[in-house]
Amino acid sequence: MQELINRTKELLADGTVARVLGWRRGDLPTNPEPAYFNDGESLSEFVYNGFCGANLSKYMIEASELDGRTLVFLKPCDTYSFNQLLKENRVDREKAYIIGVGCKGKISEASLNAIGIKNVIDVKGAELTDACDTLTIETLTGNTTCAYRDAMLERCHVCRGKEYVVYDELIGDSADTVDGDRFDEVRKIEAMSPEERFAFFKAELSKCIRCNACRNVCPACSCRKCVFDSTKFDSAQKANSDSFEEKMFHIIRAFHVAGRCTDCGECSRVCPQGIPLHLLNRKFIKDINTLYGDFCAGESAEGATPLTSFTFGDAEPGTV
Amino acid sequence: MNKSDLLAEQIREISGVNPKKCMKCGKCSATCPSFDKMDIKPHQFVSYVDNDDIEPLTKSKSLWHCLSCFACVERCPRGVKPGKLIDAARQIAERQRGGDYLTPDEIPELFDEDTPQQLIVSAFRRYRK
Amino acid sequence: MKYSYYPGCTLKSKATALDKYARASAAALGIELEEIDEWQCCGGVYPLGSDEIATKLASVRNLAAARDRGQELVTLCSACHHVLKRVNDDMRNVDDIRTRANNYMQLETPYAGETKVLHFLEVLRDVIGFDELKKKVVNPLTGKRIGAYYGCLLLRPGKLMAFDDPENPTIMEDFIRAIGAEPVVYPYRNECCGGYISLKEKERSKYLCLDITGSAKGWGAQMLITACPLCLYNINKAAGDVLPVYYFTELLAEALGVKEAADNE
Amino acid sequence: MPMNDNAEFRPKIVAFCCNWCSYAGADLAGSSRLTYPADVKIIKVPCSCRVNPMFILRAFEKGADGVIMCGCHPGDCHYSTGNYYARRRMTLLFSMLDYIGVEHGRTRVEWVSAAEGVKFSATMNEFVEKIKSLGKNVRLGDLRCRS
Amino acid sequence: MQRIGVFVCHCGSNIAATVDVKKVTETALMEPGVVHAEDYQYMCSEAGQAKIAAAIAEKNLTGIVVCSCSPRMHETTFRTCAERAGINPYMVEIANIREHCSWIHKDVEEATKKAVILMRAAVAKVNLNTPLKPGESRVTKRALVIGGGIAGIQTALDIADAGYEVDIVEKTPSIGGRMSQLDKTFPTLDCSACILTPKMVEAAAHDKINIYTYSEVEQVSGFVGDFTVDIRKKARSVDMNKCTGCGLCQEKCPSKKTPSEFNRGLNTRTAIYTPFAQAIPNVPVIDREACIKFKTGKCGLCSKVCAAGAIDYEQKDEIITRKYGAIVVATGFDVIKLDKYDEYAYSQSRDVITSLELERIMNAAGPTKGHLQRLSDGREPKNIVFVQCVGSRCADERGKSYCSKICCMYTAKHAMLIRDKYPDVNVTVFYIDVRTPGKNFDEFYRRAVEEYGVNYIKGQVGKVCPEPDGSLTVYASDLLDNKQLRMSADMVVLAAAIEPSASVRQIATMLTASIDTNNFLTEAHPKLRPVESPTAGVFLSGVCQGPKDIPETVAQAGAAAVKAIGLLAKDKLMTNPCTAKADELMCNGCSQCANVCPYGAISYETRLVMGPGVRENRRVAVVNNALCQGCGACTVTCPSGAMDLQGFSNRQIIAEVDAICR
Repeated sequence: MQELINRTKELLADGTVARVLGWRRGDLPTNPEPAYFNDGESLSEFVYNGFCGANLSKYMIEASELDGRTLVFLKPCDTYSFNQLLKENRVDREKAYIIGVGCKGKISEASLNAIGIKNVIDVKGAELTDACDTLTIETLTGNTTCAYRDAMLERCHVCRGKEYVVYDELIGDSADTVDGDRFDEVRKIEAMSPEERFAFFKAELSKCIRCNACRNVCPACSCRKCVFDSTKFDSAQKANSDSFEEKMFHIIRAFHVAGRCTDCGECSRVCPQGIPLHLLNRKFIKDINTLYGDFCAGESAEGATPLTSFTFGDAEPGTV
Repeated sequence: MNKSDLLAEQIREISGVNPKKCMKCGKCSATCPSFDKMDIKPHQFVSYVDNDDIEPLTKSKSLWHCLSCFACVERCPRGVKPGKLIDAARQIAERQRGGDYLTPDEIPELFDEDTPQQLIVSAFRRYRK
Repeated sequence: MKYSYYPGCTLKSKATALDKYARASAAALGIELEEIDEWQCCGGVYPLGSDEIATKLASVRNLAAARDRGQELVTLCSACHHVLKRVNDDMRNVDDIRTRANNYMQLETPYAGETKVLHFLEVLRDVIGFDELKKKVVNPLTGKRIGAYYGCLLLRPGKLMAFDDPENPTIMEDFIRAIGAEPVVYPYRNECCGGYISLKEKERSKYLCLDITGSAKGWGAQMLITACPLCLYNINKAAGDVLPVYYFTELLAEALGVKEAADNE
Repeated sequence: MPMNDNAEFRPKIVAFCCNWCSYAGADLAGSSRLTYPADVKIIKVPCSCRVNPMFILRAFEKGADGVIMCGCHPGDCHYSTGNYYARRRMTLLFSMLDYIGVEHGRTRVEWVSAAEGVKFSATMNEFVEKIKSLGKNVRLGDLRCRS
Repeated sequence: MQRIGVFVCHCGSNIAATVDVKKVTETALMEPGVVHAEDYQYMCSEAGQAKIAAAIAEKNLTGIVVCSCSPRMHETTFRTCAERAGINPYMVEIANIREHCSWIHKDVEEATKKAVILMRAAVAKVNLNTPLKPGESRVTKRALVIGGGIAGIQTALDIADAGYEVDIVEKTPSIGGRMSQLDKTFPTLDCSACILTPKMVEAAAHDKINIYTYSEVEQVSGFVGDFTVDIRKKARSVDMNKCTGCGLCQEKCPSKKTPSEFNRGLNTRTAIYTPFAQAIPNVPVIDREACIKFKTGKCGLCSKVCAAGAIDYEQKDEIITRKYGAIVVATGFDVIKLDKYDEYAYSQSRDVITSLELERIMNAAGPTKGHLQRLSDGREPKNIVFVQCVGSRCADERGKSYCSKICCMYTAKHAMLIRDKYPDVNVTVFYIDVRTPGKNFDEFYRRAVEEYGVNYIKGQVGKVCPEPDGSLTVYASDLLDNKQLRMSADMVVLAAAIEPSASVRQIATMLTASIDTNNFLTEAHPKLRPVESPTAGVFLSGVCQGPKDIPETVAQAGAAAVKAIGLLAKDKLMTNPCTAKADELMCNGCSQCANVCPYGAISYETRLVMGPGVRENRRVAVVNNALCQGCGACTVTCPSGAMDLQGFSNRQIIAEVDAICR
């Protein structure tokens, strides 16, 4: 972390960048939040640790409108989002100075909760200075430990790798964290009966409170005006509880980002209701890979997406 | 599916060849170095498989005369690879009992002092299971 | 420059000439050929069937050994080269074969086609360069008219072997030029000598070899060169009286002035 | 009025037809007097690529029991390529509906040329039968965020 | 709020027998926005239309719904009627209660119910309709033809004869194209030059045709009716106005070693050259790569011998910028390179040649003065083998997947001509299929076999081996006899596949005209619009669209000309108003829509966007109404819905959905 701060100070001092987009300590040790830093002093607030799961790419849309270059820290998976935004002309490459930061897998309080560690006060071992395999967690009910791996976000267990698809310089090493196949969950659902699938999604989607956290965090959901807020489809929010978007919001959202979603997993990470929203996106990714050939959004900043291209021999609807 | 269809399916699978792609130009047979020795010619192998007529192929002399020189594979304008079909038929023949074309006791008389190991090994690989 | 080296069975017995002259020449050119440990016979022919796994395992072991040494794998014999290159391609690109082969082998690190397989001629062309080779020749074979005999295995299937143009190759001709001799191009240089069929069908092989040597001689060749022990054997047996045939490494050693030393080793 | 449980289920079916092929195919079915149930109501769009997945979901939300989209055969699109895009979009959308447990068969795509009046009518007959066998669409109506 | 009138047609008994039209009319009055409803026996009749016009006037209607037959039948009728009565034609919608209702349903109650729903959907849509105005764009009365072969020449002549100015841009120093390289033409065997040269002369002399040879299209902007094109006129180094075409410069030029492009490299030409004797214009060019003066600064011989003082070493490339209403692409073809097919020994023996090379050999003005001879030793061949489908119908990347179409016929022609002139030469043709669908084509082929004794063998050639004695050994299959043949020949002629000229990719990109995987230009519709590109105002002539022989090329050239004339004849273009439109306040500028637009109608501009709380420069999508054909592909690609289709807007379609599902 100190290395990041030192380098950042240099870049601020020599005028290469006008500001820094990073993470700062939040109200709890487990929720650092994205933040701008405008000078060396403010960097005292800067953190980079295992809890910094937040993908900063989307903030670069607004940063691209500001004067001067913005230094942004991107983890390997975040660079795909940035690249995708680049492809869609939403960010300005010239306005970004990208430091690719090492990532050893990101952890979350929700993951701790899921393994039975609740009421977290503080966590030691998430600083990433050394290879830290064990977390020591201070809770209201005393100290406990767990393996770093067990506190990792789902997306890190199926991490796409350590490659940065776009960057200016790299600091820090990344670790292999993969121990699962990212389509396993999708396959599991596909194997269920239609009734089970329906029950599963009904149960999950019923939890939605339409807080729009998923939409706000999603780097692919960057429309100036969301279709669900617009009058163009008569689909804008109304008081009525069974209005169109209440039911179809998540399907349409997944469809709108199909072929553009980099599977960054932020939607599931931020959902306050814990809905596994990534399962919808991954279904599209899996279908696209199977039907139209492997495609990885954000891998390239050029070319058409699977939904803006075709082949003469594509599968027929309803046959798959 | 009857036996012949099954065998045809098996040949298509082992060889990875789609006989439907053949446009019957005969280029494979045009330069086959073993053409004269073959009772069923390379281009005919493709039609036989396409017609699910496999029995004659597994009994064909051609199996033991194909050199696997890939001339037909290289020159085929349709990517049909007749040589791979012949090899697949050979596999099927050899996997059946008594299908071997070479036995170890034949070797001494076929051998001379310069015979490279490679020859014996290759012949064994191609001529028996 | 260090390479893993796979000699293959015949080079340790009937084709020692192919092997020893290559080693001597390699040393003279500053290339270290390190024989991989406990290499196994590649099987001589590439098993074409998509369900053939067991017959490919020996090649996978050889390939994995080179991978574990972190080196590219150099071969000399056309047949070994053909088999190793194609099995390697299977391991890299055919999911089914890779999965099944790795399941059988239980290697410490599964093998997925990481090794690059090179023929010694490719090393001469792409690493050393024929122009450089020419500079190192001390004993040019001036005046010799040599026909390159490629046979089938080095060139085909062209897309997979990616060795040279399968219908109009130039690598051996360029090699012949580099050692100071004159290449003779003749149309049968990429036609088959009969291969393993000569074991039971000597007459057929003879017929083919006579076409090859007859054509080469007609175009003015005084000798043939080859990279394959089986081609050499078949041509020698069937048509040795028409044209002599040598391993390309023997002429290379001669041109580099290391042949005698190699013979005396 | 008391609900009559024995009344025959009459599904609501929306058919999106492209102007150049399928709408003309439906016209041909009409002029050839090839009947199909009145449950099918056609909406004309310029091309199958104009059909937004939101239209289909909207139809279900408003109580449709089945939605079918018809367009020119691949390769015959009036706009050259429109139906190729439509094909990908619908393939993915239908797969997603299936994934979330909506009955397979409530959605369908059929390529109908202007000459295929017979096909148009046969397709609609078939589709109505299918929807009748599936019964009323409850699931899409039920898949709401607040239970 | 709209004031909508609903008009229900009985269509005699066609509708009224099954649909209770009165009920539909009554129900209509309860729909939102509907202020008038009436039924009539034949709405499309003059009396019916008069009723509509009267209602518009009386009730001050703003929108019309006609419940009648299919819109494909009478939409235009009712729209025109509405326009005459003073409302925008796009405020009219049709509810199809005949083809989609009365004709297919028998039960009156059921049919009436459905008719009501269809009426409601139409009313719901009209409630959201907005007046649309077709755009207008002007038409520049001049056409550009790219390519000066027979296709381009014919197109230019036809357009010019109709009275419009035409410019031909030709890359090489002369017009004439491939046809000028041919000796005779099938199936009539008339001499190619004899029929082509008069056309070339006619084009050159035509007062409406302007020919730019040795020139290339550099840049294209604009759209149908109003293209702006930059043409690079390469420096000829010879003053076109002064040169008399005497040819002395070419006689004296000491640089004689450049392979002749016209003769397919079979002989050489000088550095200052005209490609062939009948070249138009008959003004040479200096090939600066080959010219000694340009390479070393010394020589200047041509300048010394030119009495007219036409040689100008200082000449520079010139860019001409011109406006055109229509562009015709006629870029033609080339034969494929055969370096990947060396089993046929093309690069190993001079006696293995392509059919186009044979044309030059057979041509009296060719390198052998028309004498059939081997290029290696000048001997007359005794045995000639023709190989068909070299690189055509290939599934691999060596060749082309398509049939080149012309080879079967020109091979029959070659075989016949050879047998005619040299009766003791044996001619063998190896074929896979002989394809002769054309007027007098099969008869022609049969003549080659029956009257001229050409030996046709079904089977492909596998390898050609040059022998030390100069002969060629041909290995081939005889499939009908199930034999492998080993045949000795003196000459082998390869029917190499044809492919679109290499330049076509660049031209297609400039024109935003689409090309297929084989680089052939795509037609707007494969059956119904075969000579138009999907890009409005761009037309296709000749082989650039697909393999063709001369009569087909000329026919298509004429068709392309007619299409171009049809466009040029208009003073203004009315554009379809149902085009896509981007809401710039919502547009993300993500370019996704442009990816799916088949017409290249969407571009991006950075412009000042103003709206509530917004005033900034943004990259936004802009639809060119002249190019957009209104398919709507972009609207679905757009996630925010910023892109919408006028006349079929998201809200309109959703209103219809809602009305049907109500």
